[in-house]
Amino acid sequence: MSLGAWLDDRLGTRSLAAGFFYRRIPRAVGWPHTLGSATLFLLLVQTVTGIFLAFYYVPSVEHAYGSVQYITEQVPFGAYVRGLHRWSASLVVIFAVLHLVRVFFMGAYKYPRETSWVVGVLLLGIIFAFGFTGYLLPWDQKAYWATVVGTHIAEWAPGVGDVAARLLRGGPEVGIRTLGRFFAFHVLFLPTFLWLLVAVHLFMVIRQGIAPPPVGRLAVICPEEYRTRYEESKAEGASFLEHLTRDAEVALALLLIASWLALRYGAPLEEIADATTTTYVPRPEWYFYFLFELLWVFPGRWTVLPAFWIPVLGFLALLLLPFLDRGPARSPLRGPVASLAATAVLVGVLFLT
Amino acid sequence: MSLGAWLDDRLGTRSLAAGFFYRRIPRAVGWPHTLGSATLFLLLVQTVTGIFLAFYYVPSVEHAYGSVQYITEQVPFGAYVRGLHRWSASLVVIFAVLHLVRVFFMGAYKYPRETSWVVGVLLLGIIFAFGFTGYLLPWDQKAYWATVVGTHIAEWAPGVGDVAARLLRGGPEVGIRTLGRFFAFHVLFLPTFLWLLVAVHLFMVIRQGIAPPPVGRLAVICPEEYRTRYEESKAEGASFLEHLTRDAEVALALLLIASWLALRYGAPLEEIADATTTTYVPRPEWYFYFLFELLWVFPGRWTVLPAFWIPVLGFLALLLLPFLDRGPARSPLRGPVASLAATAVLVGVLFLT
Amino acid sequence: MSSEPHHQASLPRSRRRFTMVLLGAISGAIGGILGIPLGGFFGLPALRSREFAWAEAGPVDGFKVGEIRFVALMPLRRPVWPEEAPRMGAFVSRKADGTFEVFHNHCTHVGCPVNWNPAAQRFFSPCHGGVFDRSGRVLAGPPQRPLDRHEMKVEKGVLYAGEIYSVNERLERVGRYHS
Amino acid sequence: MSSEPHHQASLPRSRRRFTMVLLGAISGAIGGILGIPLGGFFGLPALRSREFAWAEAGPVDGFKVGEIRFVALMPLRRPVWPEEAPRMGAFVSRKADGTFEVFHNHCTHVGCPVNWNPAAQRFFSPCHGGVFDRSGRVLAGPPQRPLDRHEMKVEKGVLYAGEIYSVNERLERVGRYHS
Repeated sequence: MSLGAWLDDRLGTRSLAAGFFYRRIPRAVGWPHTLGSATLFLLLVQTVTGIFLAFYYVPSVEHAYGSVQYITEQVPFGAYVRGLHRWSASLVVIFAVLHLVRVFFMGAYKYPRETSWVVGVLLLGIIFAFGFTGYLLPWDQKAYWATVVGTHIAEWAPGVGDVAARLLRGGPEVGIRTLGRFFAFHVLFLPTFLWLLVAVHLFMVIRQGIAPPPVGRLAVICPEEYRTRYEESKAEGASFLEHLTRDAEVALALLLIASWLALRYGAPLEEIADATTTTYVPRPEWYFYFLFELLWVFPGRWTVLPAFWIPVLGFLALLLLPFLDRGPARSPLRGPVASLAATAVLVGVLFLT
Repeated sequence: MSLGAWLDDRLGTRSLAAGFFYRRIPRAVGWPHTLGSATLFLLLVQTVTGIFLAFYYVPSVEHAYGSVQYITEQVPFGAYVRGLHRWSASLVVIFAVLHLVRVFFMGAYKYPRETSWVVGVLLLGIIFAFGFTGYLLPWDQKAYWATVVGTHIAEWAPGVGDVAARLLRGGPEVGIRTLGRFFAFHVLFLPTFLWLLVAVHLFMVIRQGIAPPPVGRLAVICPEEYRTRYEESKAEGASFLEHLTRDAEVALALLLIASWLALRYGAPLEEIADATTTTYVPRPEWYFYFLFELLWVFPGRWTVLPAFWIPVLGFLALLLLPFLDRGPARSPLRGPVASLAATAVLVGVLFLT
Repeated sequence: MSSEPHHQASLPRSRRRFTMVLLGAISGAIGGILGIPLGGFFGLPALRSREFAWAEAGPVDGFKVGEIRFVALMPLRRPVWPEEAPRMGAFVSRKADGTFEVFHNHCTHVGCPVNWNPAAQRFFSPCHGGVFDRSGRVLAGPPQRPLDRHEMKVEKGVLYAGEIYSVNERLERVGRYHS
Repeated sequence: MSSEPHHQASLPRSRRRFTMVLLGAISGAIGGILGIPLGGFFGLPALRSREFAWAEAGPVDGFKVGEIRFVALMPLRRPVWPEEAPRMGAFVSRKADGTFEVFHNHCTHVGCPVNWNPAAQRFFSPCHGGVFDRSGRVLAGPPQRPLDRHEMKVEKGVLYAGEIYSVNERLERVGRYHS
């Protein structure tokens, strides 16, 4: 009796595997549908490289910078592992956003996938929180001042600003406790929620099947007939296993790209954090840069808009999009209002970046 | 439309929940069957308290002891959180072993649950690894010397001993890199594998149903008729939801006991690690004590037995038990050889402890 | 649940409700026993106000009247873990009447490190164009309140800087602590 | 798969095999690209032999002939991160002919800290009854080789201890490093 048959007799694994790997997927599912799995793969790379970096990193004001130097300069493959973690982090942001844009323009956030969208937007929030907590850890100038600015911006939150900033910093100033809690957030708290929500997200995707592109009879949402139409679309579609090879090819390509970036450009490390500088110009990581630039657009007392209301309300609007946009049209050309607004936001963000 | 119905329409959650909560379980499932969920609950407590402790703990030779002191003496509720982590750790070991003993004596490791047993024994190994890596972290005398002894014992492994000891220590001596990697193992590596294996273990338990006690027609394994007999037993059984209240009551009781122990006895912290002591007598945590005492039983060149062969072969025998004991009798009284051997080992271990 | 009537039958409705309430109560108790201490553990050390350690800014005679100079504040005792923090910088202004003002070097807009330009007699923030005069008042740009200040004292001819506080437009102390 | 013929039909057998091989190859490539550097990252620093820093044991005149004394070794330069390690202890034996032997203080059985008893003229290990004579030879108990020793040198009247090495029963140096 083969191992497969032995397992199947006990756990019914074959029908599980067949239902997963050999199920048909809707027609017209193609390369754009690899963005989600690409993000998942990059998150795995981040988790693995992050766990290994923790073997040598020390989250204390006295040793953080030195331990990052030690990793980069003395540990074999250290520069590569750190570079991979850094470049793959940027790729995660890019691919998560591209995935979101793809889902948006294919109308895949509409019935019955509203919950997947909500969980996905929460995951995007967690990814940004990873970025914010992660770049304090090397305790270089960029790290220190970006965190001074980032937690200072939290002070603009109406009413609770001071308390929020203090809770973030672990005290009145950016110091040892800030490093300790950003570290714990980055390596324990956020990963726990990330993988829990990824599990929920994947459960939903597998349970509901891959969203069909908004073509043919599926271009318009019709809850009553949705299931019939979806099954029709699947009957014409390919096997999931074939799609999986696309996912795998994209994953390998991303790993090669990230490796090349890591080996070619490494991960930057500025001078050690110095609170007494008079010349340093703080500049956040590129994916926060558009918010930083918005501070130019709304000066003076309006700072509270880019510092609090725009990010918070923007995030809420994104989170609740499936409930704000209840139109039946899935194709972007048929529901022009949301699409135009989204395009405007995207162009604006890219411009500021 | 209620939220439940809304979700059900999209994800079929009601049938999932009903299949989980309202399924019938075999008759005679009772309090002994709460040991597994009790272990799970304690592992959750460990994970949650551990994540919070990481907000203030610093894994460096210079700060580890001071940060533990700071947690214990200055952080509000710090002594309680640390005490809970310490006492719940001991309870995890106790309940994991009791769960294993229960499963053993009820013959629940036999067909079709061999895989659950194997995964369970791996989990027990991970729990011991948590203990071994965890008590270095406070960097007190007990921590330091227990790790000197523990990694010295690894040197007894035939052929690979030196390399194994060096990989464990991160170098020739117990020092900063030992602390770094024990920390990374304890808070990142082991938790990752722990929760992955817990997920697999739970998947198997839910997929196969709770093992029926070895009574009536289920006292003897008969693969051909197993499913029929199991369904019969379930037809007479109670609802899983009722069993879940037992699990919840046990969880609450355990939390109260662990809290009482934490508040009453706290977590010990000896003097800071001192490699130049001439009077300190190393003594491992109680759950490794029987191995330490075995070193008395096998002196001289036989040290390699308790240092390597007994733990390694013992663990392998435990892991492969379902394939070593292939008898059809599930009741301990009908398969006396394995039972007697197990009882002898248990008594021996308790005696040495 | 209509799809699984078989399961539902395993427990009468009244008993089911009681069980649900019991499970909810126990979960709540566990959540409270763990959640309250852990919330305090995480939050209280951050919110607790602590005495600010005085730091040496330099001998009084080292500051010329009318000059504004940047100094790295030297803490009186080496800040040991867990209070270790990076050294802080401050601008010491000796006014025409010989008295001192000590300014915190974080811009009140979003915290960028300001610099003093003696030629322009202005503080500039490099990020979003905040400009302050020699008393720390906002002259231009987005900042909404004057530069924060350190408490100070002079002992045996040495100037010491203490806790940081905010001031309003009339340069009166405002209660809240800012960093 | 017999239970799901519908799914199987979605892909012909030959194509399925090719797909499986392709997926396996890509997974292997990814595993290798990540696994090899990460293995080296984890393992190599631990296996790399490094120069042992010499440490001061004390002035030669401080050791009486025939006496065995415990000293805390003082590293010549403060060991900085990442080489920081707890101070080490060692037993210095000045033999009848005035020469020195420096013993590592970890028992060769499982590493417990040995102690020298001058009355009995023996080293005792507190854990499992290991007993060594004044040359480090095993007299009783489970240890299988004599006490490990430090390399040593005398410079300007000061005794320094260096790398630790093991010796066999004839007190000849054995290549392997032990701690």
